[in-house]
This record gives sequence, structure tokens and C-alpha cells, in this order.
Amino acid sequence: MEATQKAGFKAGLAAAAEAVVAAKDVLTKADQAIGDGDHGLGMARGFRAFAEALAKQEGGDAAASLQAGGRALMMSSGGASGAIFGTFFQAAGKALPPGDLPEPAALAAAFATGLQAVRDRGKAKAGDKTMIDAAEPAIAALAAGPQDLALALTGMARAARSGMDATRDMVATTGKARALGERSLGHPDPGAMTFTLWCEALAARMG
Amino acid sequence: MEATQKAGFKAGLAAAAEAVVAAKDVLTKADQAIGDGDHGLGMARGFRAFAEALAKQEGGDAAASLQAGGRALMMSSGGASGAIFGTFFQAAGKALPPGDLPEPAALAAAFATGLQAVRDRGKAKAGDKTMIDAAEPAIAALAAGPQDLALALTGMARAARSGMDATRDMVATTGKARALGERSLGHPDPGAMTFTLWCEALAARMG
Amino acid sequence: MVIKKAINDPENLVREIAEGVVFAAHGRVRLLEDLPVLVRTAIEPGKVGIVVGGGSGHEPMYQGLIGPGYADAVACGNMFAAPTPDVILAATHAADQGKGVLYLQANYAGDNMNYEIAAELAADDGIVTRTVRTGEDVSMAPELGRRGLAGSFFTLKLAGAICGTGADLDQAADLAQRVADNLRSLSVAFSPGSLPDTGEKTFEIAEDEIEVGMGVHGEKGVATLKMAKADPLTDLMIDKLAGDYPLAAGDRVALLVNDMGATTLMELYVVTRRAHQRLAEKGITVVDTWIGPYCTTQEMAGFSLTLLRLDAEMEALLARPAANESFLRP
Amino acid sequence: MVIKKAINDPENLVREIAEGVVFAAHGRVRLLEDLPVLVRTAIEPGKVGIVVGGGSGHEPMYQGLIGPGYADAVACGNMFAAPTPDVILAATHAADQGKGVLYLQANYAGDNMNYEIAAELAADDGIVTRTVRTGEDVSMAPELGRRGLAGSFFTLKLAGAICGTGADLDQAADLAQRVADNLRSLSVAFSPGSLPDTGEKTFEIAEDEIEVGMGVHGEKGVATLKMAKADPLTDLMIDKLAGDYPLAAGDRVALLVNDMGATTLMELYVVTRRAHQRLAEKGITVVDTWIGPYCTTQEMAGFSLTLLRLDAEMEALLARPAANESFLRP
Ligand SMILES: Nc1ncnc2c1ncn2[C@@H]1O[C@H](COP(=O)(O)OP(=O)(O)O)[C@@H](O)[C@H]1O
Ligand SMILES: Nc1ncnc2c1ncn2[C@@H]1O[C@H](COP(=O)(O)OP(=O)(O)O)[C@@H](O)[C@H]1O
Ligand SMILES: [Mg+2]
Ligand SMILES: [Mg+2]
Ligand SMILES: [Mg+2]
Ligand SMILES: [Mg+2]
Repeated sequence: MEATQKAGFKAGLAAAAEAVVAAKDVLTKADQAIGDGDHGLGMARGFRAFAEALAKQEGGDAAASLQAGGRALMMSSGGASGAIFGTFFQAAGKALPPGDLPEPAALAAAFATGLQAVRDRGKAKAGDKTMIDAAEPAIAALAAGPQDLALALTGMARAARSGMDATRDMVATTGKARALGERSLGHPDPGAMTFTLWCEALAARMG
Repeated sequence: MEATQKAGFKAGLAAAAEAVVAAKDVLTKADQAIGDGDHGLGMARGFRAFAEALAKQEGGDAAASLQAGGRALMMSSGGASGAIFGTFFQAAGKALPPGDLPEPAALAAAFATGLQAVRDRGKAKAGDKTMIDAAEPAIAALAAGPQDLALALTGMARAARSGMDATRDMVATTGKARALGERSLGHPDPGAMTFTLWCEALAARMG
Repeated sequence: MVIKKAINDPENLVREIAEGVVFAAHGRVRLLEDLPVLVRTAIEPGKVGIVVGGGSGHEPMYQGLIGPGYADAVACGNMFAAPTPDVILAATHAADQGKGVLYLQANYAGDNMNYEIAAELAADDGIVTRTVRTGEDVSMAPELGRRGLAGSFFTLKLAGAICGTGADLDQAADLAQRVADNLRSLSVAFSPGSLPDTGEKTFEIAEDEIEVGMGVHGEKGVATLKMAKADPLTDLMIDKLAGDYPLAAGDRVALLVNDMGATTLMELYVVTRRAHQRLAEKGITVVDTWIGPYCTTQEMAGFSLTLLRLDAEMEALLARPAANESFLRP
Repeated sequence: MVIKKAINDPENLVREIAEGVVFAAHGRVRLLEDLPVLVRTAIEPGKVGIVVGGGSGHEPMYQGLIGPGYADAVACGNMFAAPTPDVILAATHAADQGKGVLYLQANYAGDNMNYEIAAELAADDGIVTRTVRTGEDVSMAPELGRRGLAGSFFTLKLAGAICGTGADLDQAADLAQRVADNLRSLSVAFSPGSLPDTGEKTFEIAEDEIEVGMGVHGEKGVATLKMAKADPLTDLMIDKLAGDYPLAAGDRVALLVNDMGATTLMELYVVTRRAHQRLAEKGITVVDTWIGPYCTTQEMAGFSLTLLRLDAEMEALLARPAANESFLRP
């Protein structure tokens, strides 16, 4: 097995956070279509705080990065996505064994724990047109993927995007879009988009 | 002296009132430029009431027409122009000797009394960019005009219009336009416009 | 042009507004049958009556400002047009408790003349009246006879307070005049309002400009500014107001931050904050603050700031309880 | 895009709004140093604390709704974004008088989750909390979990009233839940608001159309209507509200006619009038009426109607005096 990974996981998390911050406008546009138009603003606030927490962190323990970043995000984003993504990262960080560079399988297990915490917190399930529809197939792909972290993350990102694309055909049943019913059809879910962009940037930096 | 007059004075007053009602939009536009944009609405309300008062009036006594019409206008127009035009017609009517068809001289004297009442009420003087700037030269022309009422009214209307035109070059010092100072230059005074249209329609119907 | 307002036939608008007030006041306000006059149903016997009212379209001024400690009767004019003398006269009769009636009006030619005519008719009917006019717009030179803006709220509030203490007509009018003399206001607009009868905008404002010093009827301002942030704009306004008296360190004022229609309360809070800071820098104490829509110009986006310089009597009266019957209900 | 609002740097907006409230409250409200939390300075000892707060941009909800008989502390979120758990937790600590804290929030995913996390953290700190959510938007099917609109005003007002009588946390929460269960709201919009951070409209509405059933964040409505006059529009809304319970002849309700931002009070009075008439036709008694901006969506032109079906206890509590510290001041 040849390691393709080019950067540390912490650097990857930092790059992924910056990518979401940079996508502020496109995320906001997505939320205008079916929500209240603030998703990009909240995620930019949250992932900026995530990146700042990483910068303050001593060392590069992945579990600590996810926990500190998730907490910072939760306490600065606000809104639904702040609670959801904050819960996801915090719970994933708590579940991850110590170490700077996680194994793909361990990371997948930790993310699965994070996603379960999201389900417990928000009571949404697959098909409800939320970030879960990107995260669930993405984490499954990571779990089933190669042993090489960078390659595995690339597979994860690809699965996230097709999960996000599938949200276009879903009628929202949770969050602000649920009132729209059929009017939410045709638009991707903003939170699924954030999760996808995050995965893609993480994979790109690590690969 | 050949009488050119084709209609009774009461019919003339009714036609003049209708003409102002019909000019609602142009008067409103004029008030938008330097006032609050309601002059046409107020005058339309007032002159409609004027015409209704004439319709209810038995006989055709000119003094009674002016008084009843003026009172109806004052109690329905509102705003500055309601008080001003109402005062003008009421005071003029009180000053006019009985009879269906006034002599030009008597009418001029009555209108002069009406205009004095306007001055007393509103404290404006010639040059302040109000209806006075149309009414003053108009009444002077009527007083100095021919013995034939229709011809005299035609002269009155002509003088009113040139008085109104002159208000374009005046800086308002009274009414809503006074705050504008130089910004009021170039626009005619709405009340002067109403007075002019009224004179023109009266002259046209009588001539 | 589609008029995008929740109204019916504009012909009936003034009456329907008044009917809304009556419904919302749940028996405490009635409407005369024949004329658009709102009247408190239980005016305190022996009280000096207070009559207000101007053109409609500025709600809650004046239709919403009726109640104990406020007006006893409101004469409702048409949109932006002073009420006619017969309407004011009917309000006068309804408000009169034998102690005379105080007219509180803003200084506009139409209001001045219609109230004057009404006062003459009231005198014929044996009712003594006194009239106090607010004219506090610092965008105009004083010698022009300044127009009244939202400051009329304070004249009414303090006149209402002193009438509640059993003051007679002259005492009430003298106090109201002192209030009027100590008011200063200035307004700015970001976007115009429109007349409900026609849907037409009252004036145009460029995308990146602010209109400064408009009247309350959507009259154009006396100048335009480039769009500015809240703090410098507030500073400019407060400086102009305070400099106009001029106020001195140690002076005490009441502050009114008035929404002209579509300005958010969020913005008013931001402006309030800066107004307090700027006044504090000058050593001026803000004793109390009112924020919200008090005198509007339809859906105009913009706000006005009003200062009332207080003396001890005014300050005590300002603290007296009062209640509007259909608006500003906690 | 020029953002035509009287604000400064949008980054500081939430804090500056809160500072404005503090200035306007003249010592009766303070702001925490590190977090955007408004707190009454003199909470009655032994009282159940009331914490409210959601996204900002809806003023006066909730920043303006603090005072005796209203909230004890307000957790301020960013524009249209639920406050974060640490902010809510700080508000909880500030409001707690040892008798527990009642959270009153509107049913939105963001608010639900952030309040839930805060409640868990508060429990860790030994503070008992209970949460009541308003969700009264009849434009949504009940099984979707309806979102909360301006009706939250009544939940707060009645919870504030019962807490003023010395009720304990469970009594207060049970009453608030009964209020929430008896609320129904529906909103319509004529023109959209815009986000202060970006200047972007929250959605588009055609020139001749009305959006029906929007959320309070500028979410699109569930349907559009052709522009209609006030009376048929009001009838449609009242019928939908009354039919949803359904209300029966003899029922008694409170009515809230809420301006969503740029709708004139003139219009609200016209709508109030018709709402009363329509309810009377159904034999329903309107016990009391509130009119004005209570929950706004920036400068959106539109309004919502809220009914609260009353029982005897609610009706008595509704009449108890209360005071907002910076808004709705008579
Ligand atoms: N219960 C939930 N579970 C999972 N994700 C959710 C849930 N509710 C909302 N979300 C996610 O949050 C996104 C909206 O975030 P954002 O716009 O920032 O918050 P808000 O809806 O409070 O304005 C949605 O697109 C969705 O992906
Ligand atoms: N003091 C005055 N004397 C004479 N005419 C006046 C006076 N004040 C106003 N006017 C006339 O009234 C007109 C404005 O009328 P209108 O727009 O109907 O009333 P308002 O100014 O109350 O809105 C002005 O154009 C002017 O001709
Ligand atoms: Mg959103
Ligand atoms: Mg006018
Ligand atoms: Mg006018
Ligand atoms: Mg939001």
C-alpha cells in the first residue's frame, strides 16, 4: 500500500474549514432558494472559528482538533447548521482514538458516531433533505474505501457529492424548507452542500 | 356692446369645477415636485363638492353659488388649498350683490374681497409662490377688462396663466414648498395652476 | 400601477382606519357617525379637552395617540391633508368639558388655516380654544416658520400629562408652548413612501443617496447626502440638533427615535445607541428615550431624531403614566 | 450593492442593537460583557426566570420584549440564526433566581437544537429548565411540526404574567404550553425584506402578487395569491385561522395584528377592522387587540394575524400590567 497523503490531518481540516468560509456566497444563495438565506453566513462564522481553534491547538491530535473545532463552530455559527455541524465534529472527535493521523476505518467509525449524534439531536433521517443525505453515503464510502487515507477521503467526497445531488429530488420534511413542500424540489440542500465542499477540500488537501 | 356670453354663470361655475376635477393628475404631479403630492386629490374632492352644492342649489344666484360652493369645498378638500380656495369663494360670494349674472366690475370687486380674505387667512403675499400670484393679476385684469363678462373672463384667464407661469421663477416662502428654497425654482405653484385652470374653464364655458 | 397595500377603496380609507382604532380600543374610543372624529368614551369631567389631528397617512400619529394622558378627540384629515374645519369643530365639541379645548397641531399652512377657521367657529359656539403649534425641523431656517415633525408626540404627551393634573386651559397651553419651544427634530430618508390613492412615490431618491430634512408628507428634503454608516449619520444629526439650540453641558433631554415607516427597529436601536453616546460626549443627559413608529410617512424608509430640552416641570410630567388605546400597548 | 440601512459594520450589528436597548432602558437592562445577552437589572428575587431569544433581525422580538412581565434575559443570535448554546446558557445563569428557568422559543430546527444543548449544559450546572415552543403557522400541516410566528408574543406575555403571580416553573411552563396550543397565525407579504449582511432580498414577489404563509425569516410562502383588497384578504386569513381549530361561536380570543416591517399602521387598522367584523360574524368575541410591529422580518411589507383562544385564566393573566423597557412605551 502506497501512501498518497501529502499533508497532516490537521492541515487538511484547516484547509477544509477555509474552503467552506470561501464558499459563503454560494451557500447563502442555496439557502435563499429554500431557507432563509443565511446558511453561508453562519457556516463562514463557524468554520472561521473552527480554523482559529485549530491554530490555537498545540500539537496535531486529530481527535482534539475535531473536538475543539466542533465546539468553536457550535458556539459561533448559530442556527440549525451550527448545532448540527458542531454536534457532528464534537461527537466524532470524542469517538476518535488519539493520534495525529487517523486510520480510515477509525475515522469512518468516529464520523458514524458523529452522524448518530446528529440524528439524535435533530431527529432527521436519510431522505429528509438535510446534510445527512450527503454525510451518510460519504461515511459509508469512507468505511468501505481503501486503507490509504487520502484515497479514502477522495471516495468519501465523491459519495458526498452524489448524495448532495440526490437532495434535489427530495421534498424537505425538516428545517426551514419543510414548509415549502414541493416548492423545495429541484434545489439541493444547503447543509448537504456544505458537507460536500468540506469533504472535497479535505480530500484535495490530503491527497 | 355685444354680449358673447353663451351660458349662465352657474353653468360656468359648474364647468370650471368639473375642469379642476378632471385635472386631478396634472395637479398632483405639480405638487409632487414641490409639495406632498396631494393637491390634485384635495382639489378634486373640493371641486366635486362645489359642483354638488351647485346642483342642489335652487335658482342661479351667483353670490349664493359661490358661497355654497366655497363652503362645500372648504368642508371637503382639507389641506391648505381647501382653506384657501374655500375662503376665497365664500368671501367673494358674500361680497357679491344678488343676481344670476354678475357685472364684470362687481365680480372683480367680489373676487378682490375674496383674495383679501385669502391674504388675511394665510398671511402670504404676492411673490410667495402661491395661488395669489395667479389670482392677483387675474382679478386686476377682470377689473380693467371689457364690460362683456365672457370677454372679461377670457382676459382674466390669460392673466392668471401668465401669473402662474411667473411662479416658476419664484422661491417658495410659504406652504410646503418653502423648505425647498432654491429647489422649488423651475416648478409652477400647484395652487396657481388650479386657479388658472379654473379661470380658463369658466371663461371657455361662458364665452 | 398595482397599489400594494392592504386597503380597500381609497375613498373609504380614512373612515376604515378610524373604525380599526375603535375596534382595537374595545369600547374606550368611539367614532362620530357623520364625520371622521375619534373620541374617548370616558373623558374625565372638568378636564381641559385636547384635540389633535392632521392629515392621515402618518399613523399612529394621530389616530393611535388617543387615550388617558393623550388626546381626547382626533380630527382625521384625508391622506396628507389637514382636516377640514367642520371635522375639527366636531372634535372640539366632543372634547369640550366646559373648560375649553387645547388644539395641538404641527405648523403646516393647511393645518394652521383649518384650525384657525375651526377656532373661529368654536368661538361662535361659545367654546374657548387655544392653539399650540410644533415647528421643530432644524433643516429649515427659523424665520421661515419651521414645520412640525414627530416632536408633536412630546407636546401631546406633556399636555396630556398636565391636563391630567387638573391644569386649566392657559396653564396647559403655556406648558405645551414651552415644550414646542424646546423641541428640535431632523429627518433622513433612504427610500420614499407612496400615496395610497395613486401608488405614486412621493419623491425619488438615488440608489446611493440619503435625503435629509424631509417633511412628514414625503416632501423632498433640503439636501442629499451620499449613503453613510449609522454612526457618522447619527453624529451629524445630533450635532445639528444640539447646535441649533445650542444645548450646553448639563442640559437634560428626552430623545425620540422615530421610524418613518419602513426602517427596522434594529436600525433604530443602532441609531439610539450612537445618539446616546454622542450626547454623552457633549455632557448632555438623556433622561428618557422613545423608539418606534410615532409619526410615519407611509412606507418611507427613514427616521427622525427629536430632542426635547427638559426643565424640572416637564421632566416630572414626562414620567406620569398614560395609555394609548390602540397602539403602543405593552 | 449599496445596503440602504442605518447600520455600521454588520459584524458588530448584534452587539450594537443590544447596546441600543441598554441605552433606551435607562438602567433597567444590562448587557453581558462577553456575550450578546440582555438581562433585567432588577429581577424579582425568587421568581421563575424567563429566557427568550432567537435570531436577530426580528426586532422588537426579542430584544425589545424584556421587562417586568416579559423576559428576564434575552439570548441574541446573529441575523436570522438561532443563538448558540453558550449564549443561551449565559442568559440562563443571568435569569435564574434559584427557581428554575423557562425557555420560550419558536419551533425552528436551529432554535430547538441550540436550546436543547443549552438545557443540557444548564442541567450540568444544576439549573432546572423547561422549554415551551410556539408553532402556530396554519400554512403548514400540523404533522410537519408548525413553525412559530408572532404568536410567541402571547406566550411570553402570559408566561410573564403568571411568573409575576409567584407561579413555579411547572405551573408557568404548563400555562405557556396551553397558550402555545391555542395560538394560530398566518402571514402574508407584499414585498420582501433583505439581509443586512448582504443587502440581498430574502425572496422575490411578482408586482401583482402576494406571498402567503411565509416564515419570519423571509422564507418563501407556501402559495401566492393575486393582489387583493384588504377585506377579502383578511376574510381569507381569518377563515383559515378560525377553521383550523375550529373556533366555535361563543369562543373568546385575543388578536394580534403584526407588522412584518414596512406595512403601514394605516393598513393594520384597516385589517384590524375587518378581522373584528369577520370574527363577530362567526360569533367569536375579541377580548383584546394588539397592533403594530411585534415580530418583523427586516423591511418586509406584510403582516400576520394571530389568534389566541382564551380560557378564563389566560384572560385574567392577559389583563395584568407589564412593561417593555425599550419599546412599546406609552
Ligand atoms: N434536523 C436536522 N438534521 C440535520 N441537518 C439539519 C437539520 N435541520 C437543518 N439541518 C441542516 O441545516 C441546514 C440549514 O442551515 P442554516 O441555514 O445555517 O440554519 P437555519 O435553518 O437555522 O437558518 C439545512 O440545509 C440542513 O442541511
Ligand atoms: N398661505 C397661503 N396663501 C395662499 N395660498 C396658499 C397658502 N399656502 C398654501 N397655498 C396654496 O395651496 C397650495 C397647496 O395646496 P395642497 O397641496 O392642496 O395643500 P397642502 O399644502 O396642505 O398639501 C399651494 O400650491 C398654494 O398655492
Ligand atoms: Mg438558513
Ligand atoms: Mg399638497
Ligand atoms: Mg397635503
Ligand atoms: Mg437562519
